[in-house]
Amino acid sequence: MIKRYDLIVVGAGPAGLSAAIEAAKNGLKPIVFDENAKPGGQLFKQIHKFFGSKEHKAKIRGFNIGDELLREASENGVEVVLNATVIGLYDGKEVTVKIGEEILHYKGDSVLIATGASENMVTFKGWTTPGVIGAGAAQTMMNLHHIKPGNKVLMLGSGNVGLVVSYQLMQAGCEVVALVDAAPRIGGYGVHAAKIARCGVPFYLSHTIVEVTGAEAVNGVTIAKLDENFKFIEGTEKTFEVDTVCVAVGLSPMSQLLKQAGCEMKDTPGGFVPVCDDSGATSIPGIYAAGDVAGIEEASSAMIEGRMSGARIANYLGYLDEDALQARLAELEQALSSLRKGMFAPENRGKLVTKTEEGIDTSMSLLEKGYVADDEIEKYPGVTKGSGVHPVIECTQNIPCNPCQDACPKGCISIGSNITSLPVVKGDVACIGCGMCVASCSGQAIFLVEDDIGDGYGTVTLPYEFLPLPEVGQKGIALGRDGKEVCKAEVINVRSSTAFDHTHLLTMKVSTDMVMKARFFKAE
Amino acid sequence: MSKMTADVIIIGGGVNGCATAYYLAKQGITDVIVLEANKSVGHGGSSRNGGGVRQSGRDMRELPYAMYAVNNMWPTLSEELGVDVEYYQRGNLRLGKTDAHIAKLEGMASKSRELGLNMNVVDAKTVKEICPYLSDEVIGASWCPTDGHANPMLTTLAYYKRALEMGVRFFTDAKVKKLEKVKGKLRKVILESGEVFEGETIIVAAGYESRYIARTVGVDVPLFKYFEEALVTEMQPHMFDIMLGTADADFYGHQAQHGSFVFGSDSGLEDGIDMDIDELKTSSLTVSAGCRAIMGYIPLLANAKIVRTWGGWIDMCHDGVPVISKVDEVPGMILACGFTGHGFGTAPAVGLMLSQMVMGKETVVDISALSYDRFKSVR
Amino acid sequence: MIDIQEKLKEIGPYVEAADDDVLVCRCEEVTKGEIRQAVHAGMFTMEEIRRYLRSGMGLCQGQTCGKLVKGIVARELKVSPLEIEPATSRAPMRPTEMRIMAQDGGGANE
Amino acid sequence: MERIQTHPILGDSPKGKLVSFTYDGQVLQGIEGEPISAALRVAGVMTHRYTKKRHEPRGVFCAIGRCTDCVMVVNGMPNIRTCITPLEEGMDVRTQYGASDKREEATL
Repeated sequence: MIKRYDLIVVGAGPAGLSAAIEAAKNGLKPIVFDENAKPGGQLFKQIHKFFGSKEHKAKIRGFNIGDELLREASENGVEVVLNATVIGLYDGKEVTVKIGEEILHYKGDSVLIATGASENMVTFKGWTTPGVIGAGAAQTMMNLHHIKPGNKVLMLGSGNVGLVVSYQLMQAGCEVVALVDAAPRIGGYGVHAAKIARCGVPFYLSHTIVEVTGAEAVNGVTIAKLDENFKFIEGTEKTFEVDTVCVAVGLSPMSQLLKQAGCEMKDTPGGFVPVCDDSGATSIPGIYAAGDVAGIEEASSAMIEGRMSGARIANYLGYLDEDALQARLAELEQALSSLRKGMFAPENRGKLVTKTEEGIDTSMSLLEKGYVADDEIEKYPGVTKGSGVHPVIECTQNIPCNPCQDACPKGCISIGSNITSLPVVKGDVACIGCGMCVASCSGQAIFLVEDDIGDGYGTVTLPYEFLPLPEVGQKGIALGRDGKEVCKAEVINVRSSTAFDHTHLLTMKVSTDMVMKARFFKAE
Repeated sequence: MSKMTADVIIIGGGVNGCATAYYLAKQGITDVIVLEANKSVGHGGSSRNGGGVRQSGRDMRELPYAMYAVNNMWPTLSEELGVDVEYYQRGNLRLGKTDAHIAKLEGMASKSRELGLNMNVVDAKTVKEICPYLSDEVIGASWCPTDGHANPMLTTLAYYKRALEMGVRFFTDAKVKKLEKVKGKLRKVILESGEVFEGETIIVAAGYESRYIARTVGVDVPLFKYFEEALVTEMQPHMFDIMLGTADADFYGHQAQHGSFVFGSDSGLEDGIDMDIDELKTSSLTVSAGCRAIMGYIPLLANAKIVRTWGGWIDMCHDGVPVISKVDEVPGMILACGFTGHGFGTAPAVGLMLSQMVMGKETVVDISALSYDRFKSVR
Repeated sequence: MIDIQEKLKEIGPYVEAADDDVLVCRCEEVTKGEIRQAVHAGMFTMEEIRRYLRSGMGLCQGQTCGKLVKGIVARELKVSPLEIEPATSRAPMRPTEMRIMAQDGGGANE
Repeated sequence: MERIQTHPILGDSPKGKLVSFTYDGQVLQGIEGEPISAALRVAGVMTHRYTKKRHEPRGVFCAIGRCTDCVMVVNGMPNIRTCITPLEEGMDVRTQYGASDKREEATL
């Protein structure tokens, strides 16, 4: 007998698990298959804090969100089968699954495909040389298998993946020699770029790889500047000695199962996706798609999309009435639409947004070099001056994120009801220097500054997520936003707390005139 | 757009259509148009078959031209077309595991020998000498040393490419809706999209869909459609170059030049398939059934990984051999359909003969037995 | 309807490029130049390119090169990549051993 | 490349059981259950195979079993994706040439 389930979910990532949980909460009996030995999809490789608001699990690290989802799935009776590779989706909503040494046939009254995405690639001379890897491969090696992908790495791609993985490479102890992108502007969040730039990683926009060298393994890479027609400009070549080149040039939906099943598909600039409605219903009744497979977005969106599909499927199979479905969808829709707001909203993809919602000029230095220039930073509402310790929020792009506003026990920070607004520091409220805001900022863009502690010195408190953790009394160099040496610095306080979730608060003493410039500490 | 009239219009950009176009052009007739319904040339059975270039086991009505192709055309085809079509003439073993199998193979072999084909039944020991990788359960096989295999995708595209180079015009995404006669002679080809082509001679070589097209001028061929599947493995170390089949007909195939193994197989449930001709969906059962069959004869392939499966429609003719003939009551029409799943290996000969028919020449082999009007009631 | 001869005239002859030697399909080792030449030989669809060159037919089944090949074909044909239909998707989604594939109980689990 | 002993976010890396395996006959050690490719990378092995046509070296590329560039001959079986195949005690891992562990295969 073929095994039959209310709902078969393919892929135990954020979308698939969320859908199964939502369906199970409505009384369905879902089964989730995943080809990997561990569930959670890419969440377990994502060690950074998520953006968004509370409902999007903001400021929680990806792998912890993964753990939460798994717990919720098991509490709700979702059956998750691992090392189970779905190899085909056939007529009659039948899937064939390779489990162990056999092929099992399952039929679902509904099937949800949540297979996620795979990495895009670009070709260049030497791109097949061992040592050229996908950014996902780097993440897998360092965050799942605990090995360094390489010692000296060049990253190609300045989207969020390229930026986040570059930072993770540094956290894993690798040196990132450069971040390169053929585009003229950084594609990902400015805050992600800024936290790499201040560590001294140079950005090369409008550049790409000419050649990777090395007969048996990578030993170097040459990049060059591109003209408007994306042709190399002679004489602009730069060569780096590296053992690893990491490629992060976007993702494509892994929609093969949907195509095999005969779902109507459409080709979009973002990849080959099923034609489906807001809750993921494809052209074949009972077959749904959620998460990256239906269009590339962040994991936070995938989780909401999954919930929407789960509710929709519960309605399709008669477990949830229409009114209840609509109410639930409306709630989820709102959460989803808030994530799709701001400068990085789908409709702004590829566009240059020249002003913030507040009417402030976008920092071109941030878009082209990875950091806001010293003379631009004071334009933003989170950057204020004050006597005594106070937060300096270097958040300059409208992105859907607001944990900082809840983090301050004194209510110093305000974003308001529009989640993409830039945070404002209220001048009339006294900062107690607790640092909760610093640790809560997923973009690591909040600093505590005290201009004058006497003797011509001030302090800067910054988020620090590297090892070894500097010790109090340690002397070193303060680096500016551009990663260049600013002045001498001495660590005067290091705070760690469970509440900070592995973000340490490092306070360094610098000369008073440098408190608005020094943003990173480098031990001598 | 180039003009839409031609001396010859070929409906169907499969291996037979492309080969015909090529042989016409080679003989100087370049005012030829090929209409392919799909966006890709060779979308149908021409790219979906197992690549057998086989004479053994053929009906006596088609064996002569199958042999003509093997003797006179296949060995030089790659050179002629300028594309390596991966032709290997290393023989065909049809394997038997039971006495009944051997008896069946004996019958086939003796019939073929009568027509001059070198085909014998060999014992288990000889089978092992020819192919040491086979199961000990094999007790004998028929052996035709002059059979072989080629790459059907490359062969089809090679004919296409050469015909293009010689000036033949190809139109893809050009699905024929109907044919029309003008003054008693077949003349017009009207597409679903409305375009009208006109030709002196119109060849219908469109697989099963030939039936729908021919019907529009009152000609019906007793075809039925049958869905069959195939699979291919990852690249494997080189094992053998022969073509394999079984008396039980549970699989057939070969190791391609690339190293992968290509096998056709079935689940036994094909008769019950209810699927539209435009759909090409594989079944969830066939690939597994195929693997069991293959491993029953070549146990060493147990660890070879399947990378892809596919299926295709076969234009089965009522009596198992194709219709390759002019249509007397529709002057200007030539039918070439009903190849019944074994049309690839004969395509060079069929293409050549169709070109000869167009030119009013005698065909290299007499094929009058393949006439469209041979079907008679039996009671 | 696509008039192949007309389209071939429109796109002009194949012209050698500096990066023709760069591999595109890693599994089957197909170069950019081979793909570009195939287009000029009349292979306009992903299906034809695959069949003619084997790109995307190897172990990974085009998961790495599919989009790249599409881009090259589109550029050669002077159309948007969105106009080039991706290659088909076929089971099994991952390479699967025959011995495992054979163990499906004929479709009757348990 | 080396193992990450302690990670600023993930903490101490789990201590697994050390097992021995052979790489082209040479005895190496790795952690039981980690991908074969991880153990090889730690040992400095970057080249997993040489391609059939151009005889070029290949190694790990996607690390999740998709691209199949990291295949090797494992326990006599070719085309094993080492990035997703767990390491076991006593495994025989060999460089793959073309489709086999014989160097000639890549030059045929």
